[in-house]
Amino acid sequence: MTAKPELSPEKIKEIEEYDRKIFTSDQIVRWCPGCGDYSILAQMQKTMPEICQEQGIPRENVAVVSGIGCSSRFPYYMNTYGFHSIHGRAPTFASGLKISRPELQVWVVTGDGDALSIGGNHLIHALRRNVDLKILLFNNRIYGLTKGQYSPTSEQGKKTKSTPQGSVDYPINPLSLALAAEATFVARTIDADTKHLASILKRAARHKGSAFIEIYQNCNIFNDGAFKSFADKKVRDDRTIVLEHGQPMVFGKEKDKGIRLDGLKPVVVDLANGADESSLLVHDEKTTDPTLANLLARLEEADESTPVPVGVFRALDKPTYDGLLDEQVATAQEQPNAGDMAALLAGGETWTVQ
Amino acid sequence: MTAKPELSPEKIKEIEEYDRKIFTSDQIVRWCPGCGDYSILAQMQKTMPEICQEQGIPRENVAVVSGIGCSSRFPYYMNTYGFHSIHGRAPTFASGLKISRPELQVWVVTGDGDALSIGGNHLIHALRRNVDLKILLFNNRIYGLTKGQYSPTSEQGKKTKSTPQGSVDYPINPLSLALAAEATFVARTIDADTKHLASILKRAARHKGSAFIEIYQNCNIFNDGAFKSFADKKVRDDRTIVLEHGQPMVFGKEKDKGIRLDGLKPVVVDLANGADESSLLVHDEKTTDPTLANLLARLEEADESTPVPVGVFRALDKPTYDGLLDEQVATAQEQPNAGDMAALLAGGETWTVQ
Amino acid sequence: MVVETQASPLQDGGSGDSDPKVVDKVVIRFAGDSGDGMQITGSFFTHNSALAGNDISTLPDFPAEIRAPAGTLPGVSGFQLNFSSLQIMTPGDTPEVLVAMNPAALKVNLRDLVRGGTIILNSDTFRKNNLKKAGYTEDPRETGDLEGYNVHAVPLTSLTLEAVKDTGISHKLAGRCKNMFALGIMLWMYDRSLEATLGLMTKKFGKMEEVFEANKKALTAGYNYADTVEVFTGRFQVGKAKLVPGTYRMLMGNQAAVLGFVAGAQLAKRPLFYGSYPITPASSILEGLSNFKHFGVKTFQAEDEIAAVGSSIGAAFGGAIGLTGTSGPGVALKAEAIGLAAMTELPLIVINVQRGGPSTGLPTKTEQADLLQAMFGRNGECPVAIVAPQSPADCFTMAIEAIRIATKYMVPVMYLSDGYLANGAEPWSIPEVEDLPGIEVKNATDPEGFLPYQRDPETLARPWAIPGTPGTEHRLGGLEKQENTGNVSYDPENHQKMTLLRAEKVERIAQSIPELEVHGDPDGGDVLVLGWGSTYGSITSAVNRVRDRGGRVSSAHLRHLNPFPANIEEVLGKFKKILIPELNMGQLLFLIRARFCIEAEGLNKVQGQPFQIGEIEQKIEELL
Amino acid sequence: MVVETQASPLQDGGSGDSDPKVVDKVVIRFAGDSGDGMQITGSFFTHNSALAGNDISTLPDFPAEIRAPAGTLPGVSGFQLNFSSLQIMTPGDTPEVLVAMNPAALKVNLRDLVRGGTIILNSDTFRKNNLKKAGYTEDPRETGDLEGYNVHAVPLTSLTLEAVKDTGISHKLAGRCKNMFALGIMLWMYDRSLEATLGLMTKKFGKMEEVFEANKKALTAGYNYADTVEVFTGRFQVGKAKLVPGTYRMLMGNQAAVLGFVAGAQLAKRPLFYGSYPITPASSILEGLSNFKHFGVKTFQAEDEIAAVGSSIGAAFGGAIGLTGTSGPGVALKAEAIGLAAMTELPLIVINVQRGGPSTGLPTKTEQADLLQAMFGRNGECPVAIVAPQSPADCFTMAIEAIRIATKYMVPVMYLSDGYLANGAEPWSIPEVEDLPGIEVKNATDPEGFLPYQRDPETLARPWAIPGTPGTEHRLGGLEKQENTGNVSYDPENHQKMTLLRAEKVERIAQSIPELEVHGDPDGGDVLVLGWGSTYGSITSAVNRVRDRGGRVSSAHLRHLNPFPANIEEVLGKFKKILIPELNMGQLLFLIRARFCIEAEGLNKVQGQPFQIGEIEQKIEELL
Ligand SMILES: Cc1ncc(C[n+]2csc(CCOP(=O)(O)OP(=O)(O)O)c2C)c(N)n1
Ligand SMILES: Cc1ncc(C[n+]2csc(CCOP(=O)(O)OP(=O)(O)O)c2C)c(N)n1
Ligand code: SF4
Ligand code: SF4
Ligand SMILES: [Mg+2]
Ligand SMILES: [Mg+2]
Repeated sequence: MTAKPELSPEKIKEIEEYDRKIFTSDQIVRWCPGCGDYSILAQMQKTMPEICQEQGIPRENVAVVSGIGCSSRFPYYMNTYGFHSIHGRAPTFASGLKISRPELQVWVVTGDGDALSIGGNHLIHALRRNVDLKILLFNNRIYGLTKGQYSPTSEQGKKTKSTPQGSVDYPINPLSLALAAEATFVARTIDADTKHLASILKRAARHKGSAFIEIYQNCNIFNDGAFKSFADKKVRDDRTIVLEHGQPMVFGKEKDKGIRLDGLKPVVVDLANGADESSLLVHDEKTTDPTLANLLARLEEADESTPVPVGVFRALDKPTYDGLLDEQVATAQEQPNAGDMAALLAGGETWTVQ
Repeated sequence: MTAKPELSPEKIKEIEEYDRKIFTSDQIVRWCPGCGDYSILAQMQKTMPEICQEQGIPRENVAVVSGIGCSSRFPYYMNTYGFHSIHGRAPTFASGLKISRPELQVWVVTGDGDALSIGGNHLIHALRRNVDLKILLFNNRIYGLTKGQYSPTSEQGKKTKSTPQGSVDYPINPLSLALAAEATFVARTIDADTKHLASILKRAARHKGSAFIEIYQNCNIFNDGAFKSFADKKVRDDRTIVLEHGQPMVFGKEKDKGIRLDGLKPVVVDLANGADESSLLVHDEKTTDPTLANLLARLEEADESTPVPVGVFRALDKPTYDGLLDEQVATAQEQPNAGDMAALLAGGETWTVQ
Repeated sequence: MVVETQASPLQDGGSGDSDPKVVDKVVIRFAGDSGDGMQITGSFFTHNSALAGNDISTLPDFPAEIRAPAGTLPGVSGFQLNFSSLQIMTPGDTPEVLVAMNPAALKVNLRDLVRGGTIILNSDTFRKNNLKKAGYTEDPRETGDLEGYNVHAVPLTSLTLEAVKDTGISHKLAGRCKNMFALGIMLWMYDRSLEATLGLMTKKFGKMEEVFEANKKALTAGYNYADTVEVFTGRFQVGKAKLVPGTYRMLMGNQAAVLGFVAGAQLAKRPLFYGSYPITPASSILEGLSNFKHFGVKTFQAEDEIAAVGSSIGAAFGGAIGLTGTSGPGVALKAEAIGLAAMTELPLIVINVQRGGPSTGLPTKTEQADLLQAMFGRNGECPVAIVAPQSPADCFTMAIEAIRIATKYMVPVMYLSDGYLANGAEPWSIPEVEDLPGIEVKNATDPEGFLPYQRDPETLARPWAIPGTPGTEHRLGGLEKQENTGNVSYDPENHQKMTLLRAEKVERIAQSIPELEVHGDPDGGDVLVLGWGSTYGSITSAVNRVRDRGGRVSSAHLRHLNPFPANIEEVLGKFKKILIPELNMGQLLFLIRARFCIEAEGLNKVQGQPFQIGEIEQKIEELL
Repeated sequence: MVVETQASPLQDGGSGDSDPKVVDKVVIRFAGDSGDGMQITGSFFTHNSALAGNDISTLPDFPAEIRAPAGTLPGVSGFQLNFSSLQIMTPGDTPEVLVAMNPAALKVNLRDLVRGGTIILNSDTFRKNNLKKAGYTEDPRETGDLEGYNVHAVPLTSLTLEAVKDTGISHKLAGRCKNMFALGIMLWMYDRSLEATLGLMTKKFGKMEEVFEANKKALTAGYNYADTVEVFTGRFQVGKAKLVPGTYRMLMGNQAAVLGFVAGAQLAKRPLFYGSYPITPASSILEGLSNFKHFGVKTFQAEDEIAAVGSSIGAAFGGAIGLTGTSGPGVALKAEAIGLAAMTELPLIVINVQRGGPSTGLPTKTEQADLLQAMFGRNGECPVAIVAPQSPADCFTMAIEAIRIATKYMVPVMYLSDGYLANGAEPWSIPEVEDLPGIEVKNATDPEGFLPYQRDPETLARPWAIPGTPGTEHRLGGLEKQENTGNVSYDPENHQKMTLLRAEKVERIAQSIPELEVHGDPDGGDVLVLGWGSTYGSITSAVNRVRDRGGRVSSAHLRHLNPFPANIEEVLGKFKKILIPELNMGQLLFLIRARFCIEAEGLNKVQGQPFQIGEIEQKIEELL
């Protein structure tokens, strides 16, 4: 197992002094004014110092890998090692990087087209392998960079440049997909909810294994207001529910609503009108059985009254691909002939000509 | 909407006379002796006449599209239109064919590597679009054609040529993935259980929309006995449960065991020892809420006593991609200028030079 | 442009009050922030020029970012327009007039302006903040940077706000009308009819009454301003070009391709299926075709380029014209599937709207560097046909030609457009439907003796038997096929034979394509400039200029790259020197040298921009 | 093969009892059903020949199906072995001896056998049922098909069952020993030591005692049978070849590549990362490398070829030797990512074990038809380095060379092997570790003035600064880079400059690769046979044969395809005619013609099989 290098006292001190500026590169940010990406970048630049301090990671051990899309310009703005790769393939570059360098902290930034259209397969394979990557999916339900075609998360019937009569395909639910792909950490947050966003970034950083975070991100040019109906400050408390491990599912501005199970069906109950808190569903992010997380991933589909969950849906401890492979390598390197070049060349059946 | 062409009385008579031979091509079958693929081929050739008769489909309107792999040689042996395409991409060819020719019945034959490794993304997108394809995934949990490397459905720790110390990645569950991809028809069956297999092929053929069928298929050369522990005739009744819509979940040679829910957790109860049949979970393949189907897709993981379900997990009626697009085209063709070439050329701003 | 002869300047225009000077040709560029409406301003002026009878060529220049921060250099959007009483073939090397809506627009575009050219700038935007965003430390109006130019600093914003203040429109919307104020000035300067543009404006904004009123007021105010203030000393007139009579429309390359493929499928009496995944600069073909469902066109926005080409091959298997389109990186992804189409011999057409490479490269810039990829970018011996339109409107013609070749020879066809053609526009003389070429397509329907790989003796095409046809059931696939039967075959001789047949089939296409024509001296001369694709306009213009001076230079332009026209070797043999200008490092040059072993010379430019006529002209002079 | 001089036949062998005839060289082929154990039989004989001091070259021939039904033609598996007292370089054009374990094996292989050759067939299998499966309507022993051959029909199965009946082994396993009975006959025929093979058998089956005993009995019985029955009239002896002294092992191409990449990474002192997706005939490299974790090698079986190359680029970004491997169709899929590696200038190595194309083609057959794909199969101007090993053991050498080039020049390298090299084997003189070339690799670690695209003045390589290094943080990507800073740049001149720099960097590799050597007459002559890759053995052998007859022919072999060795033009210029034999339709020929405008001639074969020496010999004679 590649041991984490010991940090020198100077390095520790250096890390202690990290601030937002340290993670801000000299490149001009080029998103449209008003784009939700700005908020995510700001939270990331603010949170990284804390993450580094908490985990003792020097900045140079952080890498950000992205695909192509508006969102994927992210690495240019982070003052770390970065890789703006090709469309849909970020998880592959990130996997190779992490597997060969387990001591790095590797983030992936991707969009709904990048991760779920062209890149869907790489995403699910990175997740099922539990490669220790932190994957941030900026879901704006549209192709931003190519100027506004519908994406796999766009609602059916969406009129866009490429679908003048409305799209006919059904959208995919990123969280359901991540859960089906055996993701060990699954979460959701919203660009504008900066505090919650920051907290989720920190949780993801702490997780050992693939962390999948869907971030609802407003594209004010091509899909403005896509999440307004629940993400708007005015309605957010009533239309979303913040998941908390071990806590009963309560939401609403007045904390007056709860979620109860009726068989397998979630229903909203009115706590103000006598419903019993003890009958409520209790969130459990640690259960290996994916049923609860699956159910929550589609909570808002149950009926008009069920809210959109945000927070950590699942957080499981499972050995990572990079860790397990590293162990195999370490074990192999204990063999007496490990690294013996002469033995390498002379292996197999040999004979000698005098 | 492209109307189904009326069949002539001669054609109807011809179809009435279809037999297995009609669907058997003149090519020599080249799988290894003992391979599970033979059984699937036999059932398909036997069942197709019934399917054609039931639905009034002439043989020439049937097409079989495959990728690459042992399983993907299937089209050569079916005496219909066939396409042995390239690795992992069968759903794309099939989608193009079906969308442009909605009157055809299009089958896709694929393997666990073909569909879930290189082709995972095309699979989930065909499913989410609900393109009217019947997708048969021959899952032998191994790469057959390339001689025995592990596949995305191989169990962790599997020692194969490419993983001499055992594989470190976690397998993917094909049914969970299909459900996450919004598949409208999801089923599972076993190569050796010929009757059940035939019944599922018929159900799939009747379904309008993407039908996804996982077939456990024994590769006796590279992964012999992969499903023995539950698929063997001797234990099958006790280790599997046959799902039937509207029926309580009962299984066992003596029909003496049942499945009940404990919160969200399925447990096996002993009907012989007093458990009540009315408390059992009742199968519902029509519920739009995927929770039950999701739970069943992993039933055997719940504990050692829970059986492996086979049968139809889900069967929903939802408009298909090909149908909806066809409607848009039909509507557009009602425009007065539909097909007017002169108008096509002269569209937009024009001016005249004398 | 369809020009009858090379006319000399016409003198029939001009009733303007300030005695406009007649000129042959003018190149103007509108430049401003992405939000400043430069594209619409340009297209309004274009339309006006068309109505005035000019020959026209236009080119927009979009920023790479969607909406870079307002006022910054990356946010600048431009539209260049060349209008003339003569035949023109390019949007012009260097603008003579620049309308700059802000300092960034000035900064980005100044270097292209001819020395002594005219600048109209919006002085309201020359504030500290904006100057800084544009990277100016000092006001360029005061530094001498603009010396030698004819500069008109006009407070466009405030004049516009003043002009529209009575319309009741919001302040924000009012400000947006300043492009129309600028347009008004330009209309006056080129002695143009206000009415024509007001007519177009009615169509465009008619339904939004307030907006229409405000824009109308701004336009008129601009016109009157120029007429009144007497600072615009020069007024010019560009006369009618001697265009072939007919009805015209402006056509951008991608739009022309859309029309061409729709028309071609109609001519072939086969449904058109377009599988594609959005990518710059090809997306507008997907968007365009999605509006042609009333012609039975089905568009499929696939999950990626591989699915896009796969779906098109599946549709071709099913009897449709299987069309897929993308740009360079997307073609790389389609390579494996194109090989399958070659092996299964299906009529697949692959559009590549080339852009700057390698890798993601310069997505919004033009280049011709995917020719060798089109030839060789697949595993194994895998020849396909290649065509390349030579001008925006030619994208129409070559689309029909691609369908003809694909269906006649049962072969994949690569269609190489580029970013310059895609967005450039020229007037197109709308053809009569009857004048379009017929495309005869047969499907095999007779089961008697049907063999899926039995070839037509003339074309070597295999029969196209489609699902739904009783008795011709067969199986296709990517494994080598036995001759005639199409069964899988590992036989050594068969493989060699099939490899030769696939190559020979592509070669035979030369039997049905037009011969290579020489523009200039068909009997030979000192220099032949050989080109392909979008460089046609620049090459022809350069050759014309040198010829006008008496140089013995000719040109020939390839629209068929594989196979070449049958007479190409003969043509090349007639000239002492061959010059091949390309927007790449010498790819056609490479093919020509390998094929004919002749020492042709290349003129190569990879700057994301088309050739300037002058660049080619100069190189020709060097060789003469 | 490492042979000191071209020795004449040695006469020092031969103490056999029936007076063996001494011959220079023998080609034998073992053929039978997939389950008949032909590969192991062949490798046992190979090892015995090695111990006997012969020069050796071997080639297995696997069926395309995993396990086609027993007894059928597609189920036939073969192993060809050429052993000699002279220097040999190919497994031989045509076998002189064929061991056919069933009628299908006879049918498939008979056409390759030399007229008058020897056939040993298992008469027990010549039953109605088996004959029918092999497509014989009559027994070929009775039709005259075998006339002119020296046929020995031996009831191998029954003799074997008889021989092992006392070992207590099951009937099924007993029958499987018949290959060893056949091997026993062959050992006797070539006067070979039983002991040597028994020794190897002990290692192989030692732990399974019963199996070992049975095989031993069968082998001995076969040997004794041949010694006794006196039907095998001829007995032959092939003497020791004059090999360079040293310790040898047999090396198959893919195995050699595995060792070479492991060794090369050790020499470069960098970890080796291999991302790959299984595909014939490249899978055994993935399988082989997965056994080298004790050298720190990490293998990653990716979900597809794109993920495979992506992971390797990611690893290269992280400081590893980023290696990925596949065959033709897989390279097509990797094209886009290779472009990214070229743009980001990372040391990526792509192995292409070429197979028959296009499309899925002939997966188990060999071809050299991906050279132009390697050169041009990407969008944009995207040069990469290309190397190609020339023999199975050379796969080792060129692996190290690929690592050297990739790391020294920070450039992607394509490594073109093929199915013939992959599975063919030859003796390899095991080098001393100290004799391997050193590879010096630097990583940038000094933040002072660090710029990610500032180039080494000699190699033009940019610095390789890897994550984890404080102060050299930077961002890579596929958009065009600004010179030195590596920032995204849309500047026209910068794009041209960077395009030229990327090309120039690849050209400079020529400064550090060996010159092209001429085998034959370095000063020139009538014909130069120019080859590349796996045709080396056939070409050199053919040239030697013609030279032995006095023909003024020479050969030169390219292991570097891009760039070419610096002196190539000079070499070519010395010869009157250039002949380029290739297992494709003329791809190197194309490059040579385009590059040097010379009228070279091609000899082209696309049959899924290597050249026979005779084919090249004949063509040379035609040209002389
Ligand atoms: C191979 C390839 N195909 C297509 C594209 C064009 N392309 C760039 S980004 C993009 C989609 C962007 O959508 P998303 O991932 O949702 O990111 P966003 O811009 O919305 O943040 C597409 C289709 C490309 N760059 N490369
Ligand atoms: C692009 C490409 N990559 C790899 C291969 C090699 N290949 C052929 S089939 C296969 C996997 C077969 O596994 P599966 O899909 O499970 O089918 P099975 O043989 O088990 O039926 C692979 C890796 C290929 N033909 N094409
Ligand atoms: S197009 Fe949308 S997603 Fe892209 S930068 Fe602009 S607002 Fe953001
Ligand atoms: S390798 Fe396995 S899956 Fe393939 S044909 Fe043989 S038994 Fe069947
Ligand atoms: Mg998006
Ligand atoms: Mg499989």
